[in-house]
Amino acid sequence: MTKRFTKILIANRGEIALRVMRTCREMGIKTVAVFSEADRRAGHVLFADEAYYIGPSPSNESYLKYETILEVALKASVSAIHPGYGFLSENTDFAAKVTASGITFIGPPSEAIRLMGDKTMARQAMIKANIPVVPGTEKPIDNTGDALRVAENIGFPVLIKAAGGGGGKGMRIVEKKEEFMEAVSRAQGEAKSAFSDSRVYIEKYLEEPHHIEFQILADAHGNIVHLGERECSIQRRYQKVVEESPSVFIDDKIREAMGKVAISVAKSCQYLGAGTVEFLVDKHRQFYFLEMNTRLQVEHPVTEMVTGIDLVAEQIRIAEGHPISFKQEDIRHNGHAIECRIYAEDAKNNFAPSIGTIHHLFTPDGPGTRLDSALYAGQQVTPYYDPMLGKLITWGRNREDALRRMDRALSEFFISGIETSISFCRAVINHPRFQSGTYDTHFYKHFCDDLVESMMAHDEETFIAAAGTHIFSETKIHSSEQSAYSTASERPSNWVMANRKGLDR
Amino acid sequence: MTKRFTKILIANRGEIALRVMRTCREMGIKTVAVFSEADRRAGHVLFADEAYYIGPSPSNESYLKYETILEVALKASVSAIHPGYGFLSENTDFAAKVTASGITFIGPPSEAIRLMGDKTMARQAMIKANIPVVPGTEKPIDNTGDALRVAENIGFPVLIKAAGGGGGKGMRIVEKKEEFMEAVSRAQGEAKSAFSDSRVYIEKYLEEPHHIEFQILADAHGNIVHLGERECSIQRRYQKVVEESPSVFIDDKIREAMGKVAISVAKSCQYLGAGTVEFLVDKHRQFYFLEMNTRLQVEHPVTEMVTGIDLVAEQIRIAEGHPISFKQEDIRHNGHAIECRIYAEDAKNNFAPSIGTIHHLFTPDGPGTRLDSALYAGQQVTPYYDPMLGKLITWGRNREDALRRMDRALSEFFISGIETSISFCRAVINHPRFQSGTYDTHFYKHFCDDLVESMMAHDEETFIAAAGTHIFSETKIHSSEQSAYSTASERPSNWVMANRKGLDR
Amino acid sequence: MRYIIQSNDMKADLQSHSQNGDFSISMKDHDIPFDISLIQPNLYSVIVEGRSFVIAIPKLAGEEIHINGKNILLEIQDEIQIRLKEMGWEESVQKNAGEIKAQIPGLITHFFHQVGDEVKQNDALFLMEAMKMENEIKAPISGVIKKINIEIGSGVEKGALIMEIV
Amino acid sequence: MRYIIQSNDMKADLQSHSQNGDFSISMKDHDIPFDISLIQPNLYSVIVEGRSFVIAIPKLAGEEIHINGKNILLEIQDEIQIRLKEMGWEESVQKNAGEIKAQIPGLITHFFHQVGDEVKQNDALFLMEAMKMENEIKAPISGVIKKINIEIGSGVEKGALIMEIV
Repeated sequence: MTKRFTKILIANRGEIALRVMRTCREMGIKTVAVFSEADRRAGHVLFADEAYYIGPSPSNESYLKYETILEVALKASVSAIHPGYGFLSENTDFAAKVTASGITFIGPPSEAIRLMGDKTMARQAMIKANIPVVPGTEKPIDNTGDALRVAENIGFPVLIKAAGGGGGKGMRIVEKKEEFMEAVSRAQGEAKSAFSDSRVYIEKYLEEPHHIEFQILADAHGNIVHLGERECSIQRRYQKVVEESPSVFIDDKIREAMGKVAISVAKSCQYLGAGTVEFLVDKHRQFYFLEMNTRLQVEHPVTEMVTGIDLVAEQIRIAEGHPISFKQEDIRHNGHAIECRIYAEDAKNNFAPSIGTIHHLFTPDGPGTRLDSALYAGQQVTPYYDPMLGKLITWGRNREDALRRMDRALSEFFISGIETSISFCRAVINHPRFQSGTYDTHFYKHFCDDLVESMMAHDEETFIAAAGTHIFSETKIHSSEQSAYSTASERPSNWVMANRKGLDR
Repeated sequence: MTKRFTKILIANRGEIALRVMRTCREMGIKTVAVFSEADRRAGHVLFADEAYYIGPSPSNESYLKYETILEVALKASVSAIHPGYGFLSENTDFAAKVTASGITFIGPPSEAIRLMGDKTMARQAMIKANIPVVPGTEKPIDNTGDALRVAENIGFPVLIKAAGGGGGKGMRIVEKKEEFMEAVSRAQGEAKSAFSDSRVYIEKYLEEPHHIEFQILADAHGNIVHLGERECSIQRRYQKVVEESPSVFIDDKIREAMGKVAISVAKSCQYLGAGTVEFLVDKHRQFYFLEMNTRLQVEHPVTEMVTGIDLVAEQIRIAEGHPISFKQEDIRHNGHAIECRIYAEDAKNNFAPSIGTIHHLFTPDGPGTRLDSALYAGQQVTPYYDPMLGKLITWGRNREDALRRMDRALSEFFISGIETSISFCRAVINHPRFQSGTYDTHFYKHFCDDLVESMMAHDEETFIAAAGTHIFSETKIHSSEQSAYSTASERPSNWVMANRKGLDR
Repeated sequence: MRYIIQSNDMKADLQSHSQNGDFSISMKDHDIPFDISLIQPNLYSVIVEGRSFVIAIPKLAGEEIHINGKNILLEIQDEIQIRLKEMGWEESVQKNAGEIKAQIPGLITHFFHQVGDEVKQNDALFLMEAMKMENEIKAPISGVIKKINIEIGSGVEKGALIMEIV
Repeated sequence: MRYIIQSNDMKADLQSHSQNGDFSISMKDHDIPFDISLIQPNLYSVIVEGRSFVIAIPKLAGEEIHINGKNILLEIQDEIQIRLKEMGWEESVQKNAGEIKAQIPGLITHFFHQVGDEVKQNDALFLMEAMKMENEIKAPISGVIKKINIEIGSGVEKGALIMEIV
């Protein structure tokens, strides 16, 4: 039996709330925004058909306060709630309570969220379902002899990780069997002094790993499809920065194998809606299940651009009880798409978050260019939430076209008043290793100095223009903002100018 | 022998100049803008790598003054000039002089421009090349007996048009032979009194005509391809308003036949570059050559959205001497695209042009949405040039999706300070005849009252919100722009409000 | 303050209230709180009974209000104007209504009438070329053409008085 | 006016000239006319020797200039500062440089040093959680930690003095 949604509450903020609302409006569904104190003037509030206040600025008093959100949903008589990503999107209690109150939760059943949210449970379930996971010990090991046996089973290189804590303390990569015993005792020693716990895990060490994920959709009629992969290996501090599809690293054969496994993962947890199965792929192109994200992913537009499929529309139709609007064999992957995440942060200053008011804003547009954001000039960027301002996505007939287009689009993206990662993204896009497609998850770690340097570079003309304009603005001679061009006679050509020489540098 | 362009001057302004520059930048080609006095702060000047003043505001003292533009091109050492559309794009002298000065003109040879620019010559050339043209007299007729013979040859209904002038005076549609003689003498009488010239043309009257055009590309290696059609029947005063591709009116068989004819037209004039062959198609799906536009067309993005091909990039590559980057059989038409032209005009007030400063600007974005414009907040719209502000294009997997997306995108397009045709476009898009696809070139004439009415409609809540906010802004009590939400305790829910009743209307 | 507000086919008789920074209007004793926030100069985010609007208030009186992609022209009578009207004193709103001025610079290409002709409201008065388009200018009121100040073929600046109808 | 302007690896010694609304700068006797037009408050379209730039000048001193998608931080010495320097009088630019203040509100989660520790410029001082991310704050100058005003785990407002290095 299918339902027909007439109004949807989006339990989220910023770009993803606006993204979901755009599709709702295209489907003739009214949209309800919720907002915290800091977000009264946020873009998602302006765009929504209805908007309700839900609490003070900190997330745990507003966007995470699901009782209030549910109360709003009931009073506003919505048919369904879309959780976006982050916040309550993977909260099993919320999903269960929404469903119990007679409102449709646009996402998988709370059991699937719970299973995939617990990494150990998920891993065990995957092993049971014959899904490849990174080989390693299930339980911490104290005995060095046991450890060696495990390591030999897994095959070198292996990674030794302290069971008692993180932060790299007690972590060791071991290349050969001969080095193993000494490495284990050292790791145990370090672990003991750091966490008062000498136990360690042994895990296969993946060389030059890639983070590649598959988008899947599952409906209530038993249909599950995958929409191909996204290559997400450009990361900084485990945060994705640039994503693309297709991945240049895998070929059609591996793609097909991974796609099948992604579908098996979804099947194994009775999945419903849109989800993402994340894999690690090593330099030998062996792939291992990493985790499943039981929600819409930040980087979903990359898949939308190459398939032409609106993932949010599919989510909504699936939640209404409809089958997926196409079959696996109908999907055509067309061209190449790249996404850059634009953060409010100062890349030159160790990526410190940047807050303030957006003074000037020029957004990129034109062929093959999409910007998912909720920005406008005059908007305040507050310290309360994730510093992502939006996502710029470009499409091209091939990777080179998409890349050149991304560089062009980034070049016309102008934000003043706060620091952003726009020029950092340009540096990434133009890095030779990104251009050639020969990168793995260590890209940022290896080339971070290159990137910062290329980001800071500017030519002499730019320096002179900046300096002159700054002096001009200080001297405030521009009282009359009249055009300087005389109507009576032609002004001397601008290009007839003295050659300039000799910049000190 | 191929060239490699390093710098291109765009001899145009506004959205099309910016459109061309975007592709240049993607191709690593520097861009040179030219600007008139009124356009010092125009969007194309801001985006360009270089910008030069070329004269006072009226076009004939700046954008049409090709000596000045050529002088700039030579001093700035550009490799090529892209003329955009309008202005000098179909000026044979300009094309010839650019070429003579050693700079590449991005467009067809001046002979092709000359031939297609002269409607009579073009018609005769097409008849010679066996291209179907609207049947009619080549020369004015004075003798009523000759007129009848011609009319019988053409077949009824026919159109009688005065040779001496236009404006509908002396124009008559004749349905049947019996009515012809009287109609001719009346038309001749009217023509005589209006223009002192009783001669008339006889032409086939096309019932419920469609304006459908084909995009073609021709390279210097003898390759000519067509990229399918654009349906451009939504017009007002012979100005296109909304365009889409594919046309719902023609089927694959007619599409193929028209595409072949379009290629023949291009062949017959030794065409080079991007061009558009326009046809009239009557209700019986008979198609007739109307004219060929020897330049990039305003509505070219519609074709780009369904084929994924960047037409400006192809123009540039062809001008560099490269072959077209694909073959006819490689072209995949994917989904449906619609374009709305946004004009600075007051649709409620007989479409009077609107000038002024853009105070607030929110542009649409998101999935399948493209805006080609050169707008920014603070920009002045001056009375000197075409009032088109830009073009909004949406893509969808099918026509319905593209249409819903267009309505959504228009709904988030917010321009204040000047009047625009945004709500007029929404009225067109939502008109039942547009929705069903059953429209012809008479659409605007027939439904113009419907459109204006639907454009003006607003609900009571909107009226109350506007009225209240206006009063609020007048009373200026908003001295403190602080958030009204208390951090200490939750404010009473916004949704707990008295029911409101009884609007007078 | 009491206001009577009209636009096209809608009319409302309402009271505005401002207190401690809160603003509301009431109609027939129903109070409607307004949650108004300035987001750019002259641009407001307004939430009324849950509905969210973006509203641009023009700088000049008589211009249209831009609200969620629609334009609304409001006629507003405040307390004083309402009382004057109730006392039978209509303001002469139509003052200068017969002065036809150029809204934009352009070229006058045709007059449909001569001085002394009687015209009805919305009759075409003249053609003006501006922004590459021909525009038909219509009579704002019915009356007699008293004066034509411009010759055919001459350009006019914005605001130039072209003709007068009395 | 004479200025010495520096940014990263570039330095220029230049004169500015304003006359009849025209603005130019000269370097080593070469005059460079500037065509500057305001397009939004604090935002300029600038054409210099044909090249077109869009330049946002920040409202606050010490903030970066935003130019064609790049940020440039300029150090500017004007005529007076140049003369003082030439006379051997350096301004004490580094005043208060050892006061570490919170740039944004956040939560202090870890200190790497104690009062009395010697630190070098760019040594990590403490971790601060803000905008859901952990930020490492580095020493702006070398010196000795004189004071730590905040306890681990406590939230700080923007501008709060966290520690002092002398």
